[in-house]
Amino acid sequence: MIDKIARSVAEALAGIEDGSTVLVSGFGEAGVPNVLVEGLIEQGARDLVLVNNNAGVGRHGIAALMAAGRVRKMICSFPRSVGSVVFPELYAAGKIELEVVPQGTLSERIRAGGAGLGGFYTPTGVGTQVADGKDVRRIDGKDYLLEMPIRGDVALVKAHVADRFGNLTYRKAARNYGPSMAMAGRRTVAEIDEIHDGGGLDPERIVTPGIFVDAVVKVDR
Amino acid sequence: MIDKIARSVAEALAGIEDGSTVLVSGFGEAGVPNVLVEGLIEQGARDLVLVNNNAGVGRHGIAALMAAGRVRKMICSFPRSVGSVVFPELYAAGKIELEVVPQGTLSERIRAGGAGLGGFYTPTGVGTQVADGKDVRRIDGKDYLLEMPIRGDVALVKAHVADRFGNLTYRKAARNYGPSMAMAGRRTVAEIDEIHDGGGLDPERIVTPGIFVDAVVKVDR
Amino acid sequence: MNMAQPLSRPQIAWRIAQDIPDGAYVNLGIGMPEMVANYLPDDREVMLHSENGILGLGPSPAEGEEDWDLINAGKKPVTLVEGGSYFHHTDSFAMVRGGHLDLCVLGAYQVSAAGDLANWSTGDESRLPAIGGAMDLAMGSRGIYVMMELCTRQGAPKILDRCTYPLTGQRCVNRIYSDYAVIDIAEDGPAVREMIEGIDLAGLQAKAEAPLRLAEDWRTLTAPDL
Amino acid sequence: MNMAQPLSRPQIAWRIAQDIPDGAYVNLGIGMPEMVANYLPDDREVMLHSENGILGLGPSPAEGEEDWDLINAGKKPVTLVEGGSYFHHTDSFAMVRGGHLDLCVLGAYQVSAAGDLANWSTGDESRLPAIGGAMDLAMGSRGIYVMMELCTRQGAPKILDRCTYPLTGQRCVNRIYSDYAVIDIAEDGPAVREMIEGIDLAGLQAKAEAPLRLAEDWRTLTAPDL
Repeated sequence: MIDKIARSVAEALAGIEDGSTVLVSGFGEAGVPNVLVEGLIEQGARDLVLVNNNAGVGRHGIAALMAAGRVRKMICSFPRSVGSVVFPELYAAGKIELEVVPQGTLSERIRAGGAGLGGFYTPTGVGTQVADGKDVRRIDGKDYLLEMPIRGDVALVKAHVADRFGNLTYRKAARNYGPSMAMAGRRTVAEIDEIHDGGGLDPERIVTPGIFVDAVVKVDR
Repeated sequence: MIDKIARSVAEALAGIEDGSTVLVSGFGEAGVPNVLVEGLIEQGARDLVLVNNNAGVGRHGIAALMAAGRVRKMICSFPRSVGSVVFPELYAAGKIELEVVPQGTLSERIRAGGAGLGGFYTPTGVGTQVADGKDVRRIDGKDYLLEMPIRGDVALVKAHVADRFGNLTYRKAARNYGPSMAMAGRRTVAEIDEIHDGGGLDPERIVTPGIFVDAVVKVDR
Repeated sequence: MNMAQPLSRPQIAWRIAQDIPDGAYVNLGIGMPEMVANYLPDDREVMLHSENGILGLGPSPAEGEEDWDLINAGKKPVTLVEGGSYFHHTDSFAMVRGGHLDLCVLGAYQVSAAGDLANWSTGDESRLPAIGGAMDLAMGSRGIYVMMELCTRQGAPKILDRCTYPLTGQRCVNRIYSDYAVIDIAEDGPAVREMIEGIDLAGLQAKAEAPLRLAEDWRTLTAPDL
Repeated sequence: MNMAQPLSRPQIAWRIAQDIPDGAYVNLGIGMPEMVANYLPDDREVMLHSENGILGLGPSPAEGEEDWDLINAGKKPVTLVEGGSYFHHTDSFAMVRGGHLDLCVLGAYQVSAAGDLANWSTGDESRLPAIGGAMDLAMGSRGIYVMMELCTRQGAPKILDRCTYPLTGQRCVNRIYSDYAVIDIAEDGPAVREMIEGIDLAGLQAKAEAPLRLAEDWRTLTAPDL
């Protein structure tokens, strides 16, 4: 029988290794798997490559993970958020690497990882610093950059409702990076608000099919 | 005010030009916009490049379009369906071109067209006839083929329910190529079973946002 | 001679809003461009896009009604209008890059005569590099309107022969709405479509490095008091 | 000497079904492999994938209950099990190509010693070329099981040193389930894991061009009468 509902955060996060690439969903405060990120601090894996839209705010969540010295490299789109304090300090001190990626390219690279593609050509960033060192190819009279896929050893996503099959729905704009990151994680763990009683979710409403999800953990909202 | 509900098939299909690339959704009998395809025969455009999973069955639908001599080239994945009669005749007589594409590559190429990408690297077809004449690139120790996007001048898709904003839901496996083709059509027309009364569809249930849709036509199911 | 009275930011926003057609799909960049939403004429239905997966942004919620799962790209709480939809980030940028947005209104540090845009970095190495969605929006939208003052606070022109800051996108800007003028980036360079009362081409040129010309059908730029 | 009694197709399907673990995500290719679904043990929950956008294929509907919006990749009406989902074609092949399926069972014209698969074309120029989803499945699934008879109806071997028909995929086959034997494609070539009573390695080798070897822990291949 398929039952992806984990009894604890620790169970869901067991086995994450040092050096892992960890995808963390969320944009602003929407769709951030805060409890899973706290669990990752507990879990203890270090030397991580973290992929997130931003680079943390305040001293909680991924900022706390960075403050704990667990993150070797940050791949993100916008590390300069209001209230971001930990990352700028570490970066200025040369204690963390940074790869800045245009937002659409970042999510497309994650999708490409999940979809088994080797890379893709995008017009975004042509003629800018983003193009430095990248293959440029003229296709149909227009220039494109070659961008490479991102796969996560682990994806931590925040969803709304899950069933025992790992099928997920999201809530409003908290969907953001969740569906693409869920596809791209070799192991995907979802933090959810609610477990759907009575079997499977409405198949027409499912946003992330359970095939992409390894474990779900219900948390108090 | 946004109102994409067309009063007739003819209105929805007005202006399709000779030489257009036309994407037509459907897999088997599921998700085929039969009424729109009949309308396209009426409309009269010729010298078309048609993109569909198959190459028609019987003498109706896209087979009728081909029988009427309107199709210059067929891009599809599986032209050898049971009951396919018109295409094989035309192809044997040298009256129609054929480009056969692996099914996943076909839908990914259509998505790439809709997503503004210049192409992508896929492992599908490496070391096969499909690779002939294509760029092969070794990425992370594995070979990939470069595949190019497909955009449609027109996309004809079959959906289930629409609202006046052009938002679409689909029914079961009739979804198939609809969402990707809707993205990839410069003009996208959807044939639907039902118009949603009272404003917008539930935003969490929408599969194709109205931005991808230019006109919807209700037909009798 | 009248001293020319430049438009305020709300007035620039109002002016842009008048040019957004009924039924358009539009992304309003974070910051100044967000003000455009306040001035969309009531008789037009415009669908506002947000990079984080929303079509159909509505006005800010009443205090106490905020839903932090419903925020815009600037991370401020918003609402959803009838006909709006949610989708994931990758689909959202497929909309952007695939040319599905009719218009995008962006702020700018600099715009070149050829329509190059610089709006993400001043090249200041002491600041963290942060791109966000700007490059995708610049390269993907069918039309790019820039909303800015003609000069920096220090009085330096922002319409240049060539951008000196790192680029966001090449040859992407279609039109600039500014405090003194509305300027098209035409094939042959910037062409003034509208300018406010009390200034002339020479006066405008003093505020731009790149050579400007007057469009044949240029008009006076006006906006209500706001 | 007993005359070896080869397995029937239902028996091969049964044998494969025993090797599909609880909770697996599996694609059963059109045709013969579809029979595997009939023999999945009742105590296992296996999610069957269909290329046209379904996870959780259930049994055929009762006559008169067919829903032609719910068909499988072979275009036959199916049902959906609890926990199943619908998604679009591109997402469906993202599952396939992205390595999300645990197993795919495919038919084959030929398999090479290195695990190359030929199952889409016999190279007959008079037939229309038709690929379908076979190449994506062959290259994308984590495990590829082939279901076939060891020889063609004309008695020609199908396990070859090199495929002579156009390839579907290179080095993709992990195991062959056949009427006489279960054969792994190991690093060093085909290794017999199981063979039916009444045949020996020499007897199997007579039905294959590529050299076979016996796995150390080989067993007798049995299946119930079906």
